[in-house]
Parts: sequence; structure tokens; C-alpha cells
Amino acid sequence: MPVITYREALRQAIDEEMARDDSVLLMGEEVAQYNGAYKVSRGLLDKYGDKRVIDTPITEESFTGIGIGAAMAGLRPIIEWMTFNFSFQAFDQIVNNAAKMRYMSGGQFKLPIVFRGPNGPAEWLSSQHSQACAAFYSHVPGLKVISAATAYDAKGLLKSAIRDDNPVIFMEAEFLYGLEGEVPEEEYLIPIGQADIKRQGKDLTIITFGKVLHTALKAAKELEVDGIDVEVIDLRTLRPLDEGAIIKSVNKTGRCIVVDESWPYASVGSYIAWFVSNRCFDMLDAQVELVSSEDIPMPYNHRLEVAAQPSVEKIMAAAEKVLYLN
Amino acid sequence: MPVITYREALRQAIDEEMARDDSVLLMGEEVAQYNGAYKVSRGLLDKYGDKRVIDTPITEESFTGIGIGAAMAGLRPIIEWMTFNFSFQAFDQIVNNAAKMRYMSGGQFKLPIVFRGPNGPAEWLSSQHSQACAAFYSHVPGLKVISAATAYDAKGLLKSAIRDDNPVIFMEAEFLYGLEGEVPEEEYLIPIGQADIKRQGKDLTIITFGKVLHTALKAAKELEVDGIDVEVIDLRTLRPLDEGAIIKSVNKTGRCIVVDESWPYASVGSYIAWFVSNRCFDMLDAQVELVSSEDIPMPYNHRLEVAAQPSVEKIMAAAEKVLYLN
Amino acid sequence: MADGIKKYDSALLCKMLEQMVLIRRFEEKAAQSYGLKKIGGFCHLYIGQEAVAVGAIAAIDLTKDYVITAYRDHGHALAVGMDANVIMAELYGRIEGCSRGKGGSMHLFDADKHFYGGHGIVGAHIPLAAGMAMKIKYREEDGVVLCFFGDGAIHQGSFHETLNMASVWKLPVIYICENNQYGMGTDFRRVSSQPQLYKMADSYNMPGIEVDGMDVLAMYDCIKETAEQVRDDNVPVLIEAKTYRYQGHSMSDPGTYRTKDEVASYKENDPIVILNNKMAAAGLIDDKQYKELDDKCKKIAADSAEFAEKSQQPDIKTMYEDIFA
Amino acid sequence: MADGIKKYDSALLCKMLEQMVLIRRFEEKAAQSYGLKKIGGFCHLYIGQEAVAVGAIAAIDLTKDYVITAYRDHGHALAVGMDANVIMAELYGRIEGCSRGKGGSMHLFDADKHFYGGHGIVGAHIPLAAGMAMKIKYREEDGVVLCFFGDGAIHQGSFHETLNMASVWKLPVIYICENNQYGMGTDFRRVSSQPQLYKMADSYNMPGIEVDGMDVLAMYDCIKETAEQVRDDNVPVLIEAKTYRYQGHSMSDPGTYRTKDEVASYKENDPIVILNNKMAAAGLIDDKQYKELDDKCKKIAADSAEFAEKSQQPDIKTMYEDIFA
Ligand SMILES: Cc1ncc(C[n+]2csc(CCOP(=O)(O)OP(=O)(O)O)c2C)c(N)n1
Ligand SMILES: Cc1ncc(C[n+]2csc(CCOP(=O)(O)OP(=O)(O)O)c2C)c(N)n1
Ligand SMILES: [Mg+2]
Ligand SMILES: [Mg+2]
Repeated sequence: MPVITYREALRQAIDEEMARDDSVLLMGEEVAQYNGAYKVSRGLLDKYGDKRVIDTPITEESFTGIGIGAAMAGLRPIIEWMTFNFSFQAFDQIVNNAAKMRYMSGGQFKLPIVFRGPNGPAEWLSSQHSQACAAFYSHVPGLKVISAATAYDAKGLLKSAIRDDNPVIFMEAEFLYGLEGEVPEEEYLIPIGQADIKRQGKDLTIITFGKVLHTALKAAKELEVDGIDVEVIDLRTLRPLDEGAIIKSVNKTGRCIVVDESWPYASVGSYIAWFVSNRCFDMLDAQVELVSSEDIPMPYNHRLEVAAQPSVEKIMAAAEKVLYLN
Repeated sequence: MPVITYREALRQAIDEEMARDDSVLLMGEEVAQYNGAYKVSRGLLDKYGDKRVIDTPITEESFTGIGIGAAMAGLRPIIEWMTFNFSFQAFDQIVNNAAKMRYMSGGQFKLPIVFRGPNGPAEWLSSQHSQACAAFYSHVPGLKVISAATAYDAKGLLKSAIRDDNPVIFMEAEFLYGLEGEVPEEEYLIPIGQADIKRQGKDLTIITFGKVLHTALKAAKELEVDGIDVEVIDLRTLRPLDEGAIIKSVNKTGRCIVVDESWPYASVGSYIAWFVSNRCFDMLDAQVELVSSEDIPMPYNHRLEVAAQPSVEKIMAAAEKVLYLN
Repeated sequence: MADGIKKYDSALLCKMLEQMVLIRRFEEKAAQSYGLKKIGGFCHLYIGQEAVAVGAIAAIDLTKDYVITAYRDHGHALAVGMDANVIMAELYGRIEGCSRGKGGSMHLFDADKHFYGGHGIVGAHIPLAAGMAMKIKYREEDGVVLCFFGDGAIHQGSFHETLNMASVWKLPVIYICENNQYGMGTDFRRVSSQPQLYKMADSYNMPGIEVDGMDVLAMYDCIKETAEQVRDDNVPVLIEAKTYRYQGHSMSDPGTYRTKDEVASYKENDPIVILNNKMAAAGLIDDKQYKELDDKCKKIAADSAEFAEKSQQPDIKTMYEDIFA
Repeated sequence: MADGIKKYDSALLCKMLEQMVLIRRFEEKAAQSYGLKKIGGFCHLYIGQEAVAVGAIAAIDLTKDYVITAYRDHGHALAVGMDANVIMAELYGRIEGCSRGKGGSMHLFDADKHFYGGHGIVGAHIPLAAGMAMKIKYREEDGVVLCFFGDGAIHQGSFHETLNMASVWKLPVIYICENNQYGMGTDFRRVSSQPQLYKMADSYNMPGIEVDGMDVLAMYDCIKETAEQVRDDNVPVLIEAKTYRYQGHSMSDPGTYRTKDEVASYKENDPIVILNNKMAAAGLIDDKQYKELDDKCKKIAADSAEFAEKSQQPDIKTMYEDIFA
């Protein structure tokens, strides 16, 4: 199988869907002539022209809203936010318009639109530019929310998101763009709403999503050295949640850690930690632990920003707790 | 003790603080000449003039930002959002500016500002006008978040919020404005960050906040008939959370229900339900249940919108579960 | 007076007159039902402003054109030809309402009739209109979008952001600011640095036009001409329609921030009376015919309330429907 | 040329020249340190635009006036008189940085010097400036606020919303759009329906002024005069300063969207060279003196890097500090 980057996987997904369906278009800051701030859209302007690959002014609120209107009218826009930090300027459009239009019209409209871009901290960017936004959007009924952690998942899920008739929040990460992985040549789709077991195990379930999946996998390897067999579930879709996959795994292992790079309070991670605590109450051998980012704005200093995020060490410490290792 | 409405309690709090400190001002849509869309600011324009009680255009993003700039420069603005539904237009200002300014300047600025208004569903308003916003703001470090459920708490907490040197989100509710309660004549403050036990009990802890406190109290009364002695904790402050009060109560009762009128996923309620599950793991006799609004946009039809929200029946059903009553 | 009117097709004139009367009678009925607590929540009446929606919408072709507006939307919904019954049923929150009882007064929609709502957040539908226009241009269709919004909404950031993009991208959209002079209790002059709202078009290199929104023929002419221009040149236009609402902002607003004299003086300039007088002067209608037309509209309004009353409450389980396609 | 310059105090001229040179040398050093990975993340250089911040800030009085800008803020920070050491230490993320290593390049602040940042979200500091001006007016002080922002930021809703309020409320704030002609890789003409940005002031009944942002004296004069007017009349003003950045948008941008010729042609119009030539023609500076000044600035820049290098990394526990007052 060809090995390509996560970035290239996204590009292929957009390219293939644009080729397949002429109602698909891409819109955002610097997506066209500049080939994307993170080069995800490289070559697409040349291939599809400026009618379908559109540079916008720096006006997240309204180009997001324009996308929503276009979707109501039958196009299938992909809206790139240069980063999710800037999506807050479009928050009202997402929460009040995209998420509710179908509902409040009694089902008259489809909203086939994808909002995508890098989410979560990168490096040396300080607090306004380093935020993990999963909680804000996952909280809202009417949205679907995806967080892809590998090139394979990125391509298959983005294609499904583009074909979906509902608003989909699609979270990438700056640090994932360069990550390589196997991606088949032939076309494939990954259904929205299905978690993936990235590692099988029987002693402990780690539930996670997005960039920190890779941190969790590293921790699982280290725990293996100690003879602990960890199952790692990559949620991939945060809304709708694959409840069955979660319950099945924890009922098997009896122990659970949730890893979420967001702030802890009112987060996806804490919801899942409660969900597990509730549904697997009789099967749990220990409390469910949550490994999140520290509950602070992100500092600029690199040591501090690393210390503020989930790490292998923090996951190990949580594992010690749920396995009663000290 | 005089009995006054929640609305009047808020008005007194603002009035007293404006009288006490000339850096306090009130700003928002219709707060001045119209006396407030919900009449919270009645009479304040007459008393303090249009320099301190300021009608704004319908531009939530920027009048919120103007308040933040004024706070950085030393004033103490109270920003009224006509409802919290409209605060989404100011989301970036709150999350990226108010919550982070002190941090990213290394502590150079104080941000003494209060953002207040009615939160959560009222009646017959459909989905864009009926949202409980606690989760969105509670998720964010750098903010304090308050939800007052009684006239007494509203006055004491709003006064503390106005005196606080940090950005405070202060959530009221349309249905609470008319609620009456005892409020002392002499001045008092309620410290931010302290939960209040609204009802003592030993069999079951219900943790809640805001308008649905009253639903919880009703449910507690009904459960009393069945011989179940319920403790009801009103969080009052959602951030910072009074962890001690929660743990103490659940360690005593061994059973817990969280009632939150927000959507369930990635909510304050689900965080607290996890927090209890985690910290009281060994003391819990049953899983922690969460009673939330349904995970749907709010419909307009009144029967449906009532059915979408927490109710005495839903709390009773949850109580049956955690008490193993069937 | 009688002269100018001759250039219009008399069926068109009758249609516009009837639509205006229907809007008024419909809303009077809705207000009654609101008083009886059959309708709840916000309910924003359009009475006084009828000429704006009716004249503008009569000038376009809804097989290819589109309409979108804010929460004060009963008038637009009737002007695009939605059935009074399904509108009233929606106000009652019933399952036969156009939005299945999920939207209510502020959220009327008819996708087939190209009526795209009915929106509750001030200014937030302004970008949607540009998106609809983008689809027209993308598909190389001949349509235009009419986007109605208030004098209060014009200060919203979305107005500025969107009009710039609409102009740069040459989108076929006509922005119609219904300047009824108040945003809730606020006289627009208190919150607008620019008293002539249409002049804001200059910032976007876009034509800005002022029109008398109490005169349905002026509205019709203005949009007719503008729409042609927009179809030909694919350039957006901003229109300020000067108008007035007779009632409070919503049913719960007593409207005491306006003097009785002010309201009375505008009522003298009533859009229905103006058109009726002109038509009467030209011999196109007489008192009896007007009475018939009015009775017809009253009956439609009364029937719609009856229809709504009889329509079922939505089943509880419907609240879980219509979230995802 | 020599004539016009005589009206200026020579100390002022020297100060402005030195500040411009310092900004340039400081940023060259920062770019070097960035190359060495001592600095990370975004780092937006101001080189080419020095005259804007220096001329404007020289024209105000920071004991009563205020300055705020976006993320391209090194120039403004130096122009308000912040110590190069604490700025460079901030870029290095060290504890002696002005923001204790929490803000970095984009978030320089000095509350005492009335420098209110250093903001990362395009357009989002525009309302903050009006809030600061509101405080001045509220306290009946004599100050003005200078708010700098880019040609990309002018399309943001916050611009429209805020300028309207600033005008209605007569707030003493001067909005300075630094039109360096690009927002990242986007030529402003591609995204602006109005090519003359200062004309957008009309929408707010506000004076709009265009000024040559490559000429520090033009900037100085413009702000001097405008600030006086603002102090007297308490009315906001919009200024468009035409300028150019020599480097890419940030350190990671190769800037290939501009031709070499274009960049070269602007460099011929270099703000430092212009002022130096004028001063030399008037006998206010000679080559040797300029060399001394330049060497001094180079040394300050070099010293600042050394200072930053020696400054401590913040202790991990400091990350929990500075959240609440
Ligand atoms: C963003 C937002 N802020 C506030 C409101 C509350 N609100 C509803 S209508 C209205 C006044 C709007 O005035 P205008 O735009 O002139 O329209 P009109 O009601 O006169 O038709 C306000 C403030 C809202 N719906 N949305
Ligand atoms: C709301 C928002 N959207 C996008 C960005 C990413 N971004 C940072 S700078 C920039 C370009 C700004 O251009 P301009 O305003 O002209 O300022 P300049 O960089 O030229 O000084 C963009 C798009 C951002 N920081 N904030
Ligand atoms: Mg109005
Ligand atoms: Mg620029």
C-alpha cells in the first residue's frame, strides 16, 4: 500500500470528491493561490479553478455563513478554517445556523457542509492560537464531529464527511499533517460514527481521539513492558458517539483511562469518563481516570506548553492509579 | 426579611455597586431607555445617567470587546447580553480576549468585567433562542462562571462578581426573574466558588445549578414522601468548582444524581458526574446518573419543549435507578 | 396619481393589494390568538411594513429567485405565496405547520417556494443570502436573492463582512434594509453614526438606493429595475426601504418609546390605503370590491386559525426527528 | 527637501531615526535567533513598515495616550519605549520577558507604558481600543488611543461594529490601518471591494485620511494633527497608512506571491533611507553619525539576544500563575 502523509490523504479526499461531484467546492483563507496555510489544498486551484477553490477575506463569521447558505441551496461547500482557534468568530453561524437549520425548518433543508482545519496546540503559539475545540462543537446537537488521527482515517472520514448531508466539524492537527501512513490506492470510505480499536488488549482500555492517540499508543507500548495489555480505542467520530464500542471494551478490561487534549472541565473526555462510569458501573475495577490538558490557557514557552498537555508520563501515572500499582 | 424578586435582587446588586464604585457601568442592548429587555436595569438610567448606563447597537461581538478594553484600562463594566443565545456572536471576545488577556500578558492586566443575562430556555422560542450555555463557558480556564438560582444568591453573587477582578460569566434565567425570595436589607456578599446545600439529606445527593434547582427541590419533596431523604447541592459557581462540598455530600449519601438543563454531551453536568464517579468511587453504591435536556435542538411547540427539558419525573426515574427501586 | 398607475398590469395591482390586506388581517388574527395564548413566545408583527415585502417580492420570479429574512417574517411568507393555513399552524406550533411546529413565528420556511426563512439571530442570515447567491452564480443560473433585514441589523459585523465578499465575488443578491426606524426600543438614529443607511454601500463599491417602503409601487419598481441590473451585471445592491411598524417590536412590547403622534402620522401614510386610493382614482377598484377583497382576506385569516386549531400537536417522538438528513 | 525638515525638533528626528533603525536591527537579530530555533512559532517581522509605528507613536504622549496593535508588534513595542531586552526575552519565552514567557512574539504588553498588546486574532483588538478610549472619556481625561491593524483586518465585522459605536459615542480613538498591501499571501485588492480603505470612514460619518506610511514625517504630522483634533472634538478618525513589509508574512512564509521587482521597488523607498537622506541634506546627520547610531542599535539588538539567552526558562509551576488576579 502506498505510504502518504496525512496532509496528502486530506488532499486526495478533497480532490477525489471534487472530481466526483461538481457541487463540492473549497473555501477559506489562502486555500487557493497560496495552496493553503498548511498546504492541504496544494494544486487544487490549478485543477479546479477559482470558481471551486476560493480565497476569502479574513472574515470567518461570514464566509462560514456563506457556506451554510450555499449548502442550503444545494452546493456542498468545504470550509477551511485556517485554524480552529479562528472558528470562534464563526461560533454563532455554526451553533445557531448550521446545527439548527434543518431542525427549525421541520426537515426542509439539507446542510451538506464540512468545516475543517487544524485543531489543538502546535508549538510556541501562546494561548489564542493553541486551543483544542472538541468540547465546544461536540456539545451541540445537529452537528457531526470528527477527529481523525491517521492518514488512513483522515482520507476515509473526510470523504464520508463531504458526502454527508449534514454539517460536519472535521478536526485535523498541525502536528498530524506530516505524519505518514498507509493509504490504499483504491477508493474507500470510513463510516461516520464508528470507533476503531487501534490496539487490542485485555487489561485496560484507553479511549482517545486525534493527535494524542499517538501519545496513548506510546504509553500502551511502555505499559506492555510492565506486562500490562492495553486496548486503545480511537473514537474517530466524537458525535455521534460509538457507545457500543466503548462499553464492549471496558466491560472486557474493567479499567479505563480517557485521554483528551482539551481542557478537562465540561469536555468530551469527561463526558466519556462519566459515560463509562455509568454504563460499566458493575464491571469497573477502578475509577475512570481522565488525562487532559492542564486547566490553564496555553503558555508560549515551549517547556511549559509541553507540560500543559497530555504526555506518556501522565498516562502512565493514570494507569498506575486505575491498576492500583502503588 | 423583605421578600423581593430575583429581578429586583439583581437590580439592587447593580445599583449598590454602582453607588459604591464609580468605575462600575452597565452596557448592553436596551439597558438604558428601555430599562432592560427583562427590566433588570429599571431606573438605573435615571439614577446614573447615560454615561454609566449605556444603550448599545445590536453588535454583541464589539460591545463585549469594548467592555473588555475598558476593563483592561481600569473600568468595571457589566455587559448585559439580552440573552446568552446572542453571546455566541461574542464568543471569540470572551474565549480569546477576556479569558486570556491576563495570562498572555504575564499578569499585567486585571479584567474586572461581568457578562450577564438570561440563559437557557424560556417558552415557545424554538432552537436559536433556547440554549443553556453553561458548558461553553465553563470549559474555558480564565473565566469564572456563576449560575444563581434564588434572589438571595443572585444579589450576593452578582455583587461579588462585580467586585471581582476577573471576567465573570453570570447566568440568570427568564423564568427566575419573577421568582420571589427573602433578601436581607443589610449588605452581604456571597463568595464566588462556594456551593450551597439547599436541602440536607442522607440517602441521595442531587447536584444542580440554576433554574432546575427548583425542579430538583420538587423532586426531593416527592421522594421524601417515599421516605427518601435527599440532599440538594446548588453549585452556584460552576467555575471554580466547589469540589469539597460535592465530595463531602456524596461520601455521606453514597448516591448521586446530577441535574443540568444543558445538552448532555461535554457538559458541566457530565463533568461533575464523572468527577463524583472518580473521587467517590469507593463510596458510591450506584452509578451516578445525569438528568439533562434531551440531546436535540429546542423545538418551538410547548409540549415538546417541556418534554425536552429536565423534569421532576425524569429526576424521579433517575432516583429509582440509583436507589435500585425496581 | 391615476396616470402613473396605468403602466401596471391590473392583475398585479390587485394581487399586491390583496397580499397586503391579507398580511394585515392574518396578523390581526395572529395577535388575537396570541392574546388567547394559542401562540406564545415572540411574535413580531409586520403591520405597517407590508408594502416592502409585497412590492419587492412581486417584482421577482420565485421559480429562479430566492427570498430570506429575519424573524419578522409573516409578511414575507405570505408574499411568496405560502398558505396562510400552514403559517398559522406553525405559529400554533402544530404538526401541520410549515416547520412541523419546530420553528414557530420566527422560523417560517418553504424550500419549494424558495423562501429560506425566518431567522432569529439579528444579522446572521445576511451571509446565508450571499451563499444562496453563490449557488446561483456557481450554477450559472439567472436568479437573484432578496435578503431583508432591519435597521438594527445593519450594524452587525456580518453585514460588513458579507457585503464586501458579495461585491468582490459579484454575487447576485439584493440587500434590503427595512428601516422601520426602530430596533426594539431604539430609534435607529441613536445607534447609527450614518443616518442614511443606504450610503453604507459606498464602502463596498456597490450601488446604494433609498426607496419609500410605504409605497408598494415604489418598492416594486425599485426591485424590478434593480433585479434586472443584478441579473445582467451580477453585482449586489443595497437598498434602504424607509418604513414603519405600527405595533410594538413583538407582542410583549407596549412600544411606549414612540409618541402616539408619531405612530398616528405614519398611519396616515398607510401602504394599503395609498395603493387602494391610487387604484380607486384610476377606476381599478371601488369600495365594494375593496370590501370583498378585505372580507376574503379576513376569511382566509379566520380559516387559518381554525385550521391551526384543528391541526394536531406534534407527537412527542417527533422532537427527535429532523436533526439529521 | 531640506527645508521641510527644519520645522522638526532635531532631537525628535534623531529619536525617530534611531527607533526605526533599532526596530530593523532588532528584528534582524530576532530572525537570526529564529533560524537558530531560539525563537519558535509565528514571528511576524515589521521591517519595511517602521515609519508607521515610529512616526505615529512619536506624535502622542504616552503618559495619557494608549497604543494597541495586532501580532506584528515588535515595532510598536520598541516605539513606545519598551526595553529591547524584555522584548527579546519574551520572544525567547523566558521568565524575564515582558509577558513572563507566556505571550511570545505576538503578545508583547507593557501596561505601565500604556502599550496594550500584541493580539493574535485578526481584528479582535479593534473593539478593545474603543473600550480603552471609553475609559479616557469616562474619566474625562485628555488622552487618545492609537489602534493599529492591517489591511486584512479591515474586513472583519469587529471593524464595522466598533467604528460605528466609536463614532456614535464620540470616543477618542485613532484607527490606523497599516495597509502593507498583503494579508498573508493575499493582495488586498483581491479581497477588498473598496480599494481605498480610508474611504470606509464615510460609513461612520468619520474623517478618513490616507497617508504615506513609508515617510515617518508624514506619519508624524498626520497623527500629530489628528490627535489634536481628536482630543478637542472627541471624534474618532480612520487613517490608512500605505506601507509595505519586506519579509514574508511570518518567518515561515517564503513570500513567493510577490515578485522580486515589486519588493525591490518598495525597498527603494525605504523609510530609514528617506529620513536619513532628509536629515543629511539638512546637515542634521552625517555618514559617521549614522554609522554610530546604527552600531548602537546593532549592539542593543545583540545585547538583547544575549540577555534573552541568559534569562531563565520559567519554572513549570509558573504555568498555573497569572490566570486570575
Ligand atoms: C444577535 C442578536 N442580538 C439581539 C437579539 C434580540 N433582538 C431581536 S430583534 C431585535 C431588534 C432588531 O431590530 P431591527 O434589525 O431594526 O429589526 P426590526 O425588529 O425592526 O424588524 C433585537 C435586539 C437577537 N435576536 N439577535
Ligand atoms: C480571525 C483570524 N483569522 C485568521 C488568522 C490568521 N492570520 C494571521 S495574520 C493574517 C493576515 C492578516 O493580514 P493583515 O491584517 O493585512 O496584517 P499584516 O499581517 O499584513 O500585518 C491571518 C489570515 C488570525 N490570526 N485570526
Ligand atoms: Mg427596525
Ligand atoms: Mg497586511
